[in-house]
Amino acid sequence: MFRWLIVACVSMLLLGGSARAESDPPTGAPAGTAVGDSTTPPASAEVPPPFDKADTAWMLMASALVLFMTPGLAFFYGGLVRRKNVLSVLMQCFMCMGLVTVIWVFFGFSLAFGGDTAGGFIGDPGQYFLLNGVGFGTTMKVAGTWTTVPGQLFAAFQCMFAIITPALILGAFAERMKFSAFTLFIAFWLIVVYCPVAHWVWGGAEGFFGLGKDGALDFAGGTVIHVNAGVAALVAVLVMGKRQGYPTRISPPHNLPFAVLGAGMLWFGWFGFNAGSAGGAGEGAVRAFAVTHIAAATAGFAWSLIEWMRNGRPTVLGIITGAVAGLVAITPASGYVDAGGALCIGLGACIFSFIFVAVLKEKFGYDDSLDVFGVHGIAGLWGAIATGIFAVEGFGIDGKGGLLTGNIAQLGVQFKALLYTVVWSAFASFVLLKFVDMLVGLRPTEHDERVGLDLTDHAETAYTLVE
Amino acid sequence: MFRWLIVACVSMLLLGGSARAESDPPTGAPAGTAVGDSTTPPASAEVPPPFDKADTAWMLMASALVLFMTPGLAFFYGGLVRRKNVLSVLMQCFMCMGLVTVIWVFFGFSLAFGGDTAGGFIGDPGQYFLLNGVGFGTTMKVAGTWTTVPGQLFAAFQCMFAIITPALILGAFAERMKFSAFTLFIAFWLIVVYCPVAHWVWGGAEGFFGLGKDGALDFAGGTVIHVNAGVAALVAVLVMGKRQGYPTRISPPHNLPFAVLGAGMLWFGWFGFNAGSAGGAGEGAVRAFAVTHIAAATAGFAWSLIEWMRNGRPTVLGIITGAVAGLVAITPASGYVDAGGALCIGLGACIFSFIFVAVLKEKFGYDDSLDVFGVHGIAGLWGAIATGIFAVEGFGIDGKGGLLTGNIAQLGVQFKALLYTVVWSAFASFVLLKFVDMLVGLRPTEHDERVGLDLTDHAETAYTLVE
Amino acid sequence: MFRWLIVACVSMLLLGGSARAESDPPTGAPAGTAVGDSTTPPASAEVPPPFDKADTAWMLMASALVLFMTPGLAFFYGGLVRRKNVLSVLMQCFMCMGLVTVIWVFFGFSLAFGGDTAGGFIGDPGQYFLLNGVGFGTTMKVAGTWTTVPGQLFAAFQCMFAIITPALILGAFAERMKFSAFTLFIAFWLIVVYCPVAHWVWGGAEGFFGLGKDGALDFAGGTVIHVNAGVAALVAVLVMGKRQGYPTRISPPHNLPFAVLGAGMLWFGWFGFNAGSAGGAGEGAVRAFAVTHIAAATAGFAWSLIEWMRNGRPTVLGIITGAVAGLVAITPASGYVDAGGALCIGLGACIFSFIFVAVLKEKFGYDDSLDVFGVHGIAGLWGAIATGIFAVEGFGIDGKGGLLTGNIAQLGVQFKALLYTVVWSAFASFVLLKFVDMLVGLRPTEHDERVGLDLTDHAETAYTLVE
Amino acid sequence: MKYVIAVIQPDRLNDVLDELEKAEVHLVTAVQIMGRGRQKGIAEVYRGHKEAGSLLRKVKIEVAVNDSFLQPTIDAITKGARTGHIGDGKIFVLDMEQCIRIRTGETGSVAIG
Amino acid sequence: MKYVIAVIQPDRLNDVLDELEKAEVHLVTAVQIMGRGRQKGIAEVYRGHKEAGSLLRKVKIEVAVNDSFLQPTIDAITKGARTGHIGDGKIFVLDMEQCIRIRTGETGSVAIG
Amino acid sequence: MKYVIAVIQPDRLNDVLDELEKAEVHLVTAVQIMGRGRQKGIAEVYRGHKEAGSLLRKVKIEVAVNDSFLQPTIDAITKGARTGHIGDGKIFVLDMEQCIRIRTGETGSVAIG
Ligand SMILES: Nc1ncnc2c1ncn2[C@@H]1O[C@H](COP(=O)(O)OP(=O)(O)O)[C@@H](O)[C@H]1O
Ligand SMILES: Nc1ncnc2c1ncn2[C@@H]1O[C@H](COP(=O)(O)OP(=O)(O)O)[C@@H](O)[C@H]1O
Ligand SMILES: Nc1ncnc2c1ncn2[C@@H]1O[C@H](COP(=O)(O)OP(=O)(O)O)[C@@H](O)[C@H]1O
Repeated sequence: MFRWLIVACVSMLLLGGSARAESDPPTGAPAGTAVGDSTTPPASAEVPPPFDKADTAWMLMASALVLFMTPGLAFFYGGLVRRKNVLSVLMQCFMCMGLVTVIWVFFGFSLAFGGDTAGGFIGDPGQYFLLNGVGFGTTMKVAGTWTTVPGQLFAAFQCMFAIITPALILGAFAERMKFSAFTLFIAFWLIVVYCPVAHWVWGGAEGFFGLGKDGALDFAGGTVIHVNAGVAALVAVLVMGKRQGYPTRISPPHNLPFAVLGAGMLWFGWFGFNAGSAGGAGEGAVRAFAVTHIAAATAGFAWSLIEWMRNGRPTVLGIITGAVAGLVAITPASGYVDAGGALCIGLGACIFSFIFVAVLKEKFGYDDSLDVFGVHGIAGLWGAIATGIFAVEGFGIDGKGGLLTGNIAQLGVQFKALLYTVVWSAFASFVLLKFVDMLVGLRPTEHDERVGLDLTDHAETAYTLVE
Repeated sequence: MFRWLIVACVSMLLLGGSARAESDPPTGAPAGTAVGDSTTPPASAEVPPPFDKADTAWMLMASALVLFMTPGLAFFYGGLVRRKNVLSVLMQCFMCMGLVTVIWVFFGFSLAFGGDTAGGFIGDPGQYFLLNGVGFGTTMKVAGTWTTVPGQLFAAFQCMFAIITPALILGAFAERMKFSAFTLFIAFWLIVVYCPVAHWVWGGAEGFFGLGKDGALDFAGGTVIHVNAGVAALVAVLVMGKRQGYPTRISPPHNLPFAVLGAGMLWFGWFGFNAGSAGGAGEGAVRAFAVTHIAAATAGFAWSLIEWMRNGRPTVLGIITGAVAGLVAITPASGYVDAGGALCIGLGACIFSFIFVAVLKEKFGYDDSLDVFGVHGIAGLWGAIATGIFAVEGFGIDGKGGLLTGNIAQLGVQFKALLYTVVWSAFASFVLLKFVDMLVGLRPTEHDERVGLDLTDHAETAYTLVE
Repeated sequence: MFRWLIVACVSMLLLGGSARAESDPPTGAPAGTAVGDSTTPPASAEVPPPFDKADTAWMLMASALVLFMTPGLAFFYGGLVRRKNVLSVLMQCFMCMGLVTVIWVFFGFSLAFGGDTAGGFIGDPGQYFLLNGVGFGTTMKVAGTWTTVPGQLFAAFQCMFAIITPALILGAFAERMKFSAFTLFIAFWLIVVYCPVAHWVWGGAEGFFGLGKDGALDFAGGTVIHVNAGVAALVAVLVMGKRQGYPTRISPPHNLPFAVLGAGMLWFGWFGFNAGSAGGAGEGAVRAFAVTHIAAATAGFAWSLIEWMRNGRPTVLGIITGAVAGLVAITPASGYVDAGGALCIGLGACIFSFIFVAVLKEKFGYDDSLDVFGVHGIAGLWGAIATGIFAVEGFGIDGKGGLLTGNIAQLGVQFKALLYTVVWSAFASFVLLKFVDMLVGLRPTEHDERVGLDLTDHAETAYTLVE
Repeated sequence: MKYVIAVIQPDRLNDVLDELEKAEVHLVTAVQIMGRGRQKGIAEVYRGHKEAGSLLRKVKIEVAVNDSFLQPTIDAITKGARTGHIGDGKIFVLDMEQCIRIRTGETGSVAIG
Repeated sequence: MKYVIAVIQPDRLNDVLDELEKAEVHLVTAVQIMGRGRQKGIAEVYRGHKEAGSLLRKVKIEVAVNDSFLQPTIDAITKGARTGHIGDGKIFVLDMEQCIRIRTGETGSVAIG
Repeated sequence: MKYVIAVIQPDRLNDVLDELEKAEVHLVTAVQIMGRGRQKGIAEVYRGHKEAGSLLRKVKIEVAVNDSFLQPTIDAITKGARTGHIGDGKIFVLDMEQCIRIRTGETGSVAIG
């Protein structure tokens, strides 16, 4: 034990020291000196334009909102599992918050948003190592455009996205993956799947395969995040097999109010997610905000109606599932459509997800514990396609909008971007899962799964029964 | 089933198409073109002034905060009912989020903020149908004044208000209204009660009855929202009758921590509600923020003291009830009073609500399940009156402030606005309830009410007991 | 009862009247008049510079976020106690929100931020009595510098800090302090301990002992808030003695998901706490935001690793405890370090807190119910010291940074500030506790403690068992 | 001495307690259980997946009484719990050999009340 | 008449209920309990403090049956609950003197089913 | 064989478990219940409305023992649970006819431990 502490202390000082050594002078000049006149921006010969304070105010908030989504997701998922596994779900979400951030700071951000490396497959991991060279008071050039907020704020905002993406996946194999396997898997997945895809779509000058140049529309990460996570989820489900007792022996959600709380937090946080993706407090943010809300509401409402017609009783789990599906689907479209488009996208998300979750899943018989593929994957795919349908004029290739304004090409580009993401995510996730299985084994023992992961993986129980 | 899906898909495409057809060119010009120079604003000959980004940053946040209040309310209410009905409360809140938004987008916003129709009774439903003509990047003229944020953001902010108002009512008939009846009731109520009243107070050039011209003070909707909902709640309670077993056979709150969580979320969200009603990040917002906090704190603290003196033990339910009463009461006053006024308004809200909830309700014997009238109605009435008492100079008719600065007329105007709202809300709510009762029946069967609405209306249970 | 109500009403009117009498003309001029040209700012001969709207937008939000931390703390603490005491914890937190605000409005703010009195020991209580003279639309001079937001917003932001500080302490004596004693204690403690220390560090022109002039770095209140509360907690623990049955007969946390929820809310709110301490939406806020997130994530992750190595199983309670320790430690440093520094500070916070909580506490045998000293005290001390180590150039005495950039003097100054705070907090807290013990007695009867404070102090139970 | 176990509808608990009180049976324990009876439960639905949902919430109460109190106890429970609908529940009577009051160590009939 | 009490693993509940159904024993109550048995619990850890953690979650079911149904009931429970691992639980059989159906007031064997 | 039911104060559970362990009675089940006893509850208050509040939280434990273990079990529970205050609770002893270990199918005395 004490050995470890000494090691930790020493490495801490070294790290601090090295951080010092590598760090350029603080980008923020001491009070009294005008910002940005004496410091030469590190990674670019150009002088970065000053940041906009109103944009910064909004992006600070938006980043906080996106961070808040991960606890929200934890409760959305945690409420749906059984009592004996709720902590394992919460723990995995918090592990994402911890581990992903650490990786992001060291080289994850650099992998996603550094200069093109390996032919644009990924960013240069050394460029922003330890976030050096990313300014606290200076803007940053991303894929050829300057942010209007300081680079570090952009990095923090993106960090929140990187946290929630692997967290989304965990719903698929909830109640049946060992924590050690989970930890390794998300670390690898972040580096091998998330960072490259983020780089292609947002970070590269042109992008591997020219995704950026093509003009694929993805406002807030429908493809990078939801399709990506949804596909990885499906692969994980197939690789790992079913939970013991699935489908007849699984108790219903142990605490639906928690799931509702989580849904509320997600809806709230999603405003930061989508409207924050505008990068500032301008027209894009307003548009994203408005259509996000409309799509979520429409999809939740529509899900209730479908259940009402089909089963005679609309359910709480249904309305929140619908709302989340709507939020997912509007994500890539949120900067490009109007209220009518949002209504349609929400409605479509609800219909397609419902069919998958309530009809096809039972047919296919796979055990996607919390319907990550059915909700995030399917609604994400629909959203990416729908962006190519409903985009209004002024956006899309040459500003021609989507299919409804006659721009068929846009739809093709959307499919292309989806295809690359699906293929890479499926392939790489599969390999990573097999690799982690070799290293530590994916599933707990039969006994551990029966007793529940809270106790066997974390030595805790969520609620006292007798006290 | 599949029939329905086909119908849905077709109507979706039609909707998308029509949205396209009707939609004017996107108000936000493509990147590179200066905002607002080539596009002629649709509904007005004047050129709208550009929006303010700092105001937009705050209003984005404020809108998100107000949305967050509805899940907060769901938990505030949900924690207080019995285990067997908690989901029905959560469901009704989420239904408001879904259904109200859809109505709002189609024509609700237009009814409230469109041009005067029917002599100023309501807005023109066609003017902003599907939010067409409301700009994502252009400001909007509301009741003769230009917003400083884009029109769509204003519409979204107002949408959050329209969501929470019917949600407030449901606490009154919690545990005893059929979900089908609830859904119909709120849809009608929104259109027939909320939209007109919102139009009179905020949306009309002069307002029906000249409410706007008179100079009635209602900063953030004390009358439109809280008095309106509180009166409808009282009417609903009287129309529907008591719960089975009331008052001796009703178990205490099943989960008080949930109610506390809800209260925390409400307090947090109320900053968006009140300070957002300033429309921007200026002096009005600061004033509203400060006095909102003071009134909530004072009322919560005072409620504790009253209980301490009266029963010897202050309760958690008491302190959160007090805080909510304080928040309600400060709502109409929040832009017009100072710290001293906020203290008095909070204190008064606490005293009057306490008397109603703890003394008079038992005397009268009506069953207002969660004291919507006692808290929202009474504190709302007090707040509207108190605004006419404590408004500081610079506000009110001719900027003369309220009663304490000698402006007695203000008090009269406040009473007049209250009177119209109370009368219309009571009358129309009564008619609507009777109408819905005829259509589907308001109350569940005796058996369903006994088993609980979660199971009988939604086919779910909130918590597993044995798993 | 009715006697009391009459007294309350009369005093209310008097209060309102006096508020009116004392109040200067509203700082915000009526619409149409330019802001600030005709009104002479009340407490200063200089003309205050106008406020910045973007800064105001962010500070409105940040203040709301900090308020949200107190319910977050309530759940963080409430989930960890036993079922029979959860309401008492929630109640104490809400009491802080109520009572502290009222004191703050009357004279607390003035004590902390009024002009130097008693040789700089404390502020002038009359200067901002009832917040008079603090502008809603005008900036304010604090310790020689003008805020860039209206004074009332600054006062509200600071009020949220004053609320959470005594709330932090209550975790130490959770489950064993009478509510009456608690209420008296925090009222006294706020006035006698918090306000002076806040005055020394932030409010005074030079500060008692010259803390301000010395150049001690404390960005967001690590010393004023966390060390201060942590030391008071330790003293309280020693004065009050152990809970019945400690350590072998205490049940584990009754609802760990609540604690996780609270941790999520704290993390979210802490962005307002730290980045809001920059006072605006500039570089300081961005820096604070980024490093806050990094430190929290690092510490949470590291705690998991330590547990993994030591016990074979990382726990949920561990990861959230670590995250909170990281947030505490980064608080004083958040405006002055970079990503590397944040990693080190987070790591250190985790290690030192872990040793205290898991090893030394059991050795010493004191009963700090929820480890307030171990987490807030220890991580707070480390954070204050670490600020003197890892501050980057451009900050600190003469902008020379911390120890790692060769500025040893900084470390000395940090120790000096700590010393004063620890001594005063320990001494005054001890005296106050003894005094309250004399007045009403600190501990409940043995029977009451056994039955639980929810029932015996508040006449409520948190959850129904049979209904 | 007899040990009486009764399974009743949750919302009848207060009535049963009141009736027992009237019958001078003050001491009782109550617990929430799930019961499968003739009263068919409503099938629960989760994302389209139907649960058998055969278990319904009930309350179980247990009372230890002296023999002379047995019939009054049964009558009181019946009176308080009966609604005439399916699902009203059952009363089970077991023989009890011994009863001890922990506080005093008293045993037998005297310890029951 | 017999009163059968069984302590089983929580995840076997559905199987036991199914088996009982097959044995035509429809009526049953179930409750969540904590049990200390041969199956050693995993020590819980809270901030480094180890709990004895000897109690594990179990489910207790109770069935009142007529004498002729006793053996089928025991067999059904055994069949549904047995995994062959430590922790499978126990069945306890008590004699029952009387049974009353609250709804109708019927007593004895006829009231059981 | 006997079936022992004890109602105790929640905070004595650990002591009772320890005492039982010392008496070599390892196996036991525990459940949280509400009890109405001589110990008067504190009236709960909700928005000024007073609840009767007659029910207090208790813990019920159940132990099946062989006859020779009966007295040690009673003694152990008494020792662990007694505080001398009202509300300490009761022990009820019922006769048990049969005991089956599900895992092995063993019956009778041997299946108890
Ligand atoms: N033989 C039995 N064994 C165990 N529990 C029973 C038995 N009979 C009834 N119960 C319990 O009583 C409850 C009510 O029984 P039910 O058959 O629904 O009512 P009724 O007495 O009106 O026919 C059931 O849910 C079950 O928990
Ligand atoms: N004699 C007993 N008295 C009370 N409860 C018992 C008794 N024996 C077993 N149990 C309950 O049954 C559960 C399972 O018993 P255990 O000894 O773990 O399994 P096995 O039957 O495989 O040896 C225990 O957790 C306990 O709750
Ligand atoms: N005759 C009884 N039948 C059922 N439960 C009982 C009986 N007597 C006592 N209890 C249970 O024991 C608990 C403690 O009993 P109480 O009378 O308060 O204590 P004491 O033994 O000190 O008189 C009660 O709350 C009740 O749940």
